Amino acid sequence: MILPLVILYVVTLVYLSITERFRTYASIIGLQGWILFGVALLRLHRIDLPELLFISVETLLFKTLLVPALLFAVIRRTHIHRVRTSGSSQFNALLLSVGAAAAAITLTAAMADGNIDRVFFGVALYAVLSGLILIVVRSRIFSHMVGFLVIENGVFLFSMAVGTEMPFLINVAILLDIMISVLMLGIFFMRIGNKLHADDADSLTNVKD
Amino acid sequence: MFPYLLTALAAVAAAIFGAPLRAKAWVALAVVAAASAWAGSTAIGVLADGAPRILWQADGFLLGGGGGSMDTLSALFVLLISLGSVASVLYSHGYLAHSLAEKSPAHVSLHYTALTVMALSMLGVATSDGGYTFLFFWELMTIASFLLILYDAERRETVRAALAYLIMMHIGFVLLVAGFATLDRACGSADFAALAGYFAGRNPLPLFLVFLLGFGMKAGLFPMHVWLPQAHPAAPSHVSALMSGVMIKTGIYGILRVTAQLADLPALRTAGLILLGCGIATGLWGILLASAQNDIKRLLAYSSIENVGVILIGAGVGTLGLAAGNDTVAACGLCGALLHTFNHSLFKSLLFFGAGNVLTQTRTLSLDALGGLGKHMPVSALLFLAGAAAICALPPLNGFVSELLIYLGLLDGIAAGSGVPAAAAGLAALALIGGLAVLTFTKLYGTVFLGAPRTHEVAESTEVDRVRIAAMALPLAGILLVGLFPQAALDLVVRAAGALAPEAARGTASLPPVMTAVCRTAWLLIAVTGLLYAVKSRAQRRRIRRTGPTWGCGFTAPNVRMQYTGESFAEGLQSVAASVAPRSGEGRAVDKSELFPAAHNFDAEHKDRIDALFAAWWVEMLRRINRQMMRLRTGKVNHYVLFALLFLVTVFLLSVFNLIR
Amino acid sequence: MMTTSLLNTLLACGVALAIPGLINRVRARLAGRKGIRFAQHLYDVRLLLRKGAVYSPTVSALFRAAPAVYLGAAFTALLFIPVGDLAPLLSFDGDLICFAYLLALGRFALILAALDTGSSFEGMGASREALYGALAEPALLFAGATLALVCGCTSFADLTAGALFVSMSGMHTAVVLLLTAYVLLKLVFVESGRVPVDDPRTHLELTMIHEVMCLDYCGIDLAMIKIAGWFKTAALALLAADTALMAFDCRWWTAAPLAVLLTGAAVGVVESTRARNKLVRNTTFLLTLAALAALVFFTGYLLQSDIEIR
Amino acid sequence: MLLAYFILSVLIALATFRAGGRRTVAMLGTAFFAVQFALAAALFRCGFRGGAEALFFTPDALGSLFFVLLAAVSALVFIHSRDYLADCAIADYRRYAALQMLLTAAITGAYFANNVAVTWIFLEATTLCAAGLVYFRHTEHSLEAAWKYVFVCSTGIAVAYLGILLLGTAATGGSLGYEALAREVTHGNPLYLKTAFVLILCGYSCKLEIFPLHTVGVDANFAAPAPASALISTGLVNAGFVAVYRIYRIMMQTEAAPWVRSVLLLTGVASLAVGAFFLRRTNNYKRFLSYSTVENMGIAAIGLGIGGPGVWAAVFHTACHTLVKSSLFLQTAVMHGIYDDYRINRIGDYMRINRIGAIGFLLGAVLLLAFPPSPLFVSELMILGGVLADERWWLAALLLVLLCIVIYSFVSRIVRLCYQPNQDAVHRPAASHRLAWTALVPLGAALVLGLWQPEALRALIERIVTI
Repeated sequence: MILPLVILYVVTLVYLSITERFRTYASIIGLQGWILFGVALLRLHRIDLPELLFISVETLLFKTLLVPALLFAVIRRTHIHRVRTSGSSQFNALLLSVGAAAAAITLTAAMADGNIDRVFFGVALYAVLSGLILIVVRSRIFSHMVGFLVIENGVFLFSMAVGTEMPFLINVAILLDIMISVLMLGIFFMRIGNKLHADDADSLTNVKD
Repeated sequence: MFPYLLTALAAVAAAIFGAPLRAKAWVALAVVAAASAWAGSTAIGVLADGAPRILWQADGFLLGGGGGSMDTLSALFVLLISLGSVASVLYSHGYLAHSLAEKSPAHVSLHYTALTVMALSMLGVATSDGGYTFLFFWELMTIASFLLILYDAERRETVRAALAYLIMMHIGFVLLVAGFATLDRACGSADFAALAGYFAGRNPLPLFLVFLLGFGMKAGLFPMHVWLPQAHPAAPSHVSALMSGVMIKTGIYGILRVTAQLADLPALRTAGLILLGCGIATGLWGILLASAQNDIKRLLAYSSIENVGVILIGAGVGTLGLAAGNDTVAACGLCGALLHTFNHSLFKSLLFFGAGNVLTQTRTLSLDALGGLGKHMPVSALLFLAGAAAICALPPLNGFVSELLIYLGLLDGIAAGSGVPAAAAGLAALALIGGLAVLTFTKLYGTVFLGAPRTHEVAESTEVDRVRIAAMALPLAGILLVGLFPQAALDLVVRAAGALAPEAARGTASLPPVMTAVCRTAWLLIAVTGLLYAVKSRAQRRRIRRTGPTWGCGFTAPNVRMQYTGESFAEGLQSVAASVAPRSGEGRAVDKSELFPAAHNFDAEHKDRIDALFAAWWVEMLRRINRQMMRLRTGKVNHYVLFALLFLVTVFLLSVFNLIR
Repeated sequence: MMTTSLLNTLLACGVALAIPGLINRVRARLAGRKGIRFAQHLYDVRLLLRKGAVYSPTVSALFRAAPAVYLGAAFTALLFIPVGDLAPLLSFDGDLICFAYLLALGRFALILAALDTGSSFEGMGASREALYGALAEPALLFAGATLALVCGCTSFADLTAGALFVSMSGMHTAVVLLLTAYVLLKLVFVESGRVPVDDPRTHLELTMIHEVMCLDYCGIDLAMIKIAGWFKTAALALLAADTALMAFDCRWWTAAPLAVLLTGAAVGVVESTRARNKLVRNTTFLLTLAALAALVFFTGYLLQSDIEIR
Repeated sequence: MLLAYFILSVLIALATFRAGGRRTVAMLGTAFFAVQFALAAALFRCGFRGGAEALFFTPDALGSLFFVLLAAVSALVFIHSRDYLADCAIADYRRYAALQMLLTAAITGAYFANNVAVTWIFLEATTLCAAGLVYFRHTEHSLEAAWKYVFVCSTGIAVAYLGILLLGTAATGGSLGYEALAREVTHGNPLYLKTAFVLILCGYSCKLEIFPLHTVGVDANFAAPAPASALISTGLVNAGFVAVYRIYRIMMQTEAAPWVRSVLLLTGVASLAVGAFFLRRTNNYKRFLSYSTVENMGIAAIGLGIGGPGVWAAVFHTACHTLVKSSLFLQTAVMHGIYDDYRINRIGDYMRINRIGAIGFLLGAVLLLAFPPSPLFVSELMILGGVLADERWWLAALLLVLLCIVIYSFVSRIVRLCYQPNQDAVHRPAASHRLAWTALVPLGAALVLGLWQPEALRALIERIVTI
């Protein structure tokens, strides 16, 4: 049951690289939240109940509900719906994404170690790389935010792969991470929107040499 | 040792910063004089009994040793440094007096602190055993001298020159680090003494070359001399004197120290040839460019390069003598090199002080704007003349004694039939250098001090204060002492040479009679000349003496602008040596076809070809790289993250292709 | 010892006084004239010595002292030169260098004196003198080095001391020594300002070298400069003569006449038959001379190595 | 002990948020730094040998060394800030003071954490506190810088987290404590370790201010008030260093060690290059000093990269860099008070306007460029010597060129500041020397360290370095 979920997750990542509409981004982040929730339930059933509850509630609350809701709110507020075409064309983005996938697969394949589920690592790495690529090729702050969330989700996915072994600190860290993402969305929502009246990253280039 | 140094530095800085503006020079002088007196007396003690003294013992945790000791070689350099530093600080009082009001007191304090630190660090360099302590003092000396050059930091040229100096010194420093680190890795100690062990076991040439380049950077070895002619005109004159007269000698010191550790005969021979070759190139290049210069201090700077060349010729001859087992040649070469080092510090200080006098009294250093200063500043002119004659190695002054020793080494080598071609090359170069030095310094002295003043300001200049004259008298005393009593000087350098090579000390038996004869000749020359002058004056007293205008060869309306300028004086040589020092300049000279020339404005300048070599391609390359790098500064978050992605990809690819393991 | 040295000095002075006379005589004869009397130059100098002086307001004390330095240096230089097998008054290892630098001292003084007048003509002459002097230096030292190489010693006195070159006889050595003498003779032309380098009889200041430098001198000063010139000429001439004779048998009674005859005849002949060089060609002339000296030196070196191999 | 420290510190910091007046803030600050120095004294009493382990913290030698430096620098910054921010509203000031205290406490947490994850958590916490300081001025610039800082740091740190998790999986025991990791990871899969290391290094580079994520640190220093920059580019950078160094030490016991060193060399050289080239072109003194931090941390990374004596040098370099850089940033604060500008081409003649400041700046520059009597001279000499003794000529040549560029750019700028005739005709107010001592004290300390490293300090670093 986990494998289809993971595959679906990968598909969302690929889709992220080619889509250009912010609403789609927000939906996909939401979908990833649900997938992660599913994986958490399936993967972590072995650990004791309170922690399982904690994690699943956390995932449900933040990743599936709050974050997508905030994203949608931002879109509504700023009335910006598409990425700027100035970044890179869809094809190039897809190419980069495929490259990242290839790198992730190479590295995963080279890790001849059955210690953990290798697939998780590969997918997480792919997620991190696609998040970075997303940040690099798209120039709007919204896409940067989404890129960060993708990285976040990737790390979360991997943490569940190892989570059975070291739960407590992982939980704290994940919680902090999620808080940060929410906080950033908050800053984005409250401050930058107000002050700069645009979510264009190009306007955030005054601080340089 | 370092805690004491810390306390000393803090105390000196506090004293100088706390002193009133005019008294800062005296505080610095007191400190430098005290240190010099102590170091000098120790040095004299060492030279007297020949036994090395251990001065301090620092625990060495880095690059081997941290000890300091003084053998006879160090003692000679300590003596030289002490004299030069005291004279410079003494001179600075009067030299800076007129500019104190324009500067911030903090800046003046900084200058004097740096001056003191410079003197102390040079003493440290000359007495360190090697390794960390040596490098420490070496770099301290560099940074102190850098701050000293910056006295007129408002001027852009000054800053540029100081920076060029600093960068070149840093390159030299890294080379020295390379040398000491290699030594440390191989022998477990980075003392100079450990070099002997290193050289004995391995191919000594690479390390020797690394040290030669590293020290050569400081000494102004061709083609690494380019900083000298830039830094000296930029620096205040007492600093030029200190740097040119004393500091570059630390480079010589290092080269000699390293060479002395070579024991293997073929290696010695190669080293000797390298030194001789470097000396010939440096000397000729220096004098050819010196003769072309039209700025007093630039000219003096090139002349320093030339003298470094002469010193290296001496060192090369001495080394070749050692290699050939000819003790006399070795003794002559090494003693000559050492004595010339000492002598050069004397007359070059004197000449730079003289240039400083000219600058403060006339506000210009351009040869072709000066003239006739001899009548307005008679004492300075006389002192400068002594320096000029000494640097041309004319008897009966000190330059002659040291060059004679080097020549003797060359001639003895030829007479003994060992290494004849090399010696002949050295001889020819030295002869040409000597001849051109006369040309250069007659040009300098003649255009600046003789004839009629070319500008109004020059005509109104006056003599400098007594303190400065006293500061100049200090090196003059040395010049006369060495020139007129060469036996004593020889005795001194023979002991110093003994620390370099014991064989050399054995080969000096034939030298004392020569020195006695030189002494006799010198006095005879003085006596004959004095007698002739006295007789002439006496005879003329009874005759008619009239004053009339200079014979104009029939031209009835001569003016002061028609005098032969420095540029025209050296034109004959420049037509031969145009490939070395191409003339560039603004304006156009009068053409041959112009029968009735209109007004022409022509400003000639002679560039050093090596300058272009150093400035051109790699600076341009760096600038281009820099410009490309600047494209990265977009301020975009995308690109910030792009760096990370690129980094990951690079590491990934490098690992995949096994480029990093 | 002392007496021979004094004799040596006297002889050298005699040579110095004789050479200009002979030159004049030779020149006159070659031109088909009877010529002035042999000692005319001495009378001229006596006349000068009796005169007063005119000084330019531009000049400083240096100008007045320069002739004394010039003459003093030239005289001291002469003291190093042995006449044949006589011992000179001054001698030490490497006195060759001292000799060269004493000449340089004289030149230094005279150039500065010329520059002191502030005259552009004198500056011109000084500039030329400085350049030619510098370029002549390698030739002189190469000649000295050749002597050192051939004889294995570095002082003039030892060179001519006869006993030294027992092992050195032979054609090779003779050739090298004669060539060296030739170089030295050419140096006489340069150092004493003779055709083809300089023409002492010219009346156009623009083309003068040595003469233009002393334009402002008169009276005793000029006399001293002239005498110094004789001494310089004599010193180099004696050196050339010694070198030439070293190949055979070097005695004072051969060396002194030879010096006078050689120089007198050579200078006289050349001045009668050749024109002065164009000034720009002087540089080439001097460089060629230096190259010749180097060539002689290396010939000597090769021959000597050859001898040693045998 | 450590727990008490954290509780007290955080409580005081939280109380500062609610302080009523400047006097209260000052009192709270005194209390806060009393706590800091009490801890420092306690650490000193047990000879930095590490007392009792408290939950996730171990006061070991490494943490203690940097903590002492942090406490000193932070206290100086606090004192300096009081005057620097004399004319801003109390609400702003107390927020600033509280954030500074929180940042100090968070950095301390990162120093002493004995667990990879805890270090990570505290580093994340520092991001938040530092962002608050960066956003202090509420200008567009500071907002932008704060946003970039938070965003890129969070991204970086998320990436680092992936590395940490991977490191955890490489170790078999399931604990993320450093000691446990060091024990278990020795025979771990090298590929895991390498991937983990490169991800962690890449992520932490935003704190350590080395390539690739050095940019945000520079921006943050630029936008933050100058005294805060002093803390960010020393204490916080050291936190990054400590975090990377602890991982580095673990890695040194594994098969991946040579690879790790190569990666560090690569990073170091890249940082040095970036620092050097950007130093050359930047037109703002604070950015300028930040790039110098990039460059110096690059040198430290190279030190770690060459191993052997280089590690000692790297630790020493970082420690001494703290002193010099904090002094220089505090001096820019003074400079700002005079010129109200940081632009290099607009200000000059400092030597006349503020003598003490100019001398301090010059001295600081000399020390920072590793000329004797600088402590950095010792470390750079060791690193250079190490590179050269290993006969890595290309690396040495590259270092030489880059260091020359650094020296050139740095010196030309400092000389301009001190001597270039002032561009504006405005008459400058006479500088107040009241706070000069805050900047000069660390400089003096650096000077002392340059000439004389106490045996105890050497032994301490020796202990940090020995595995």
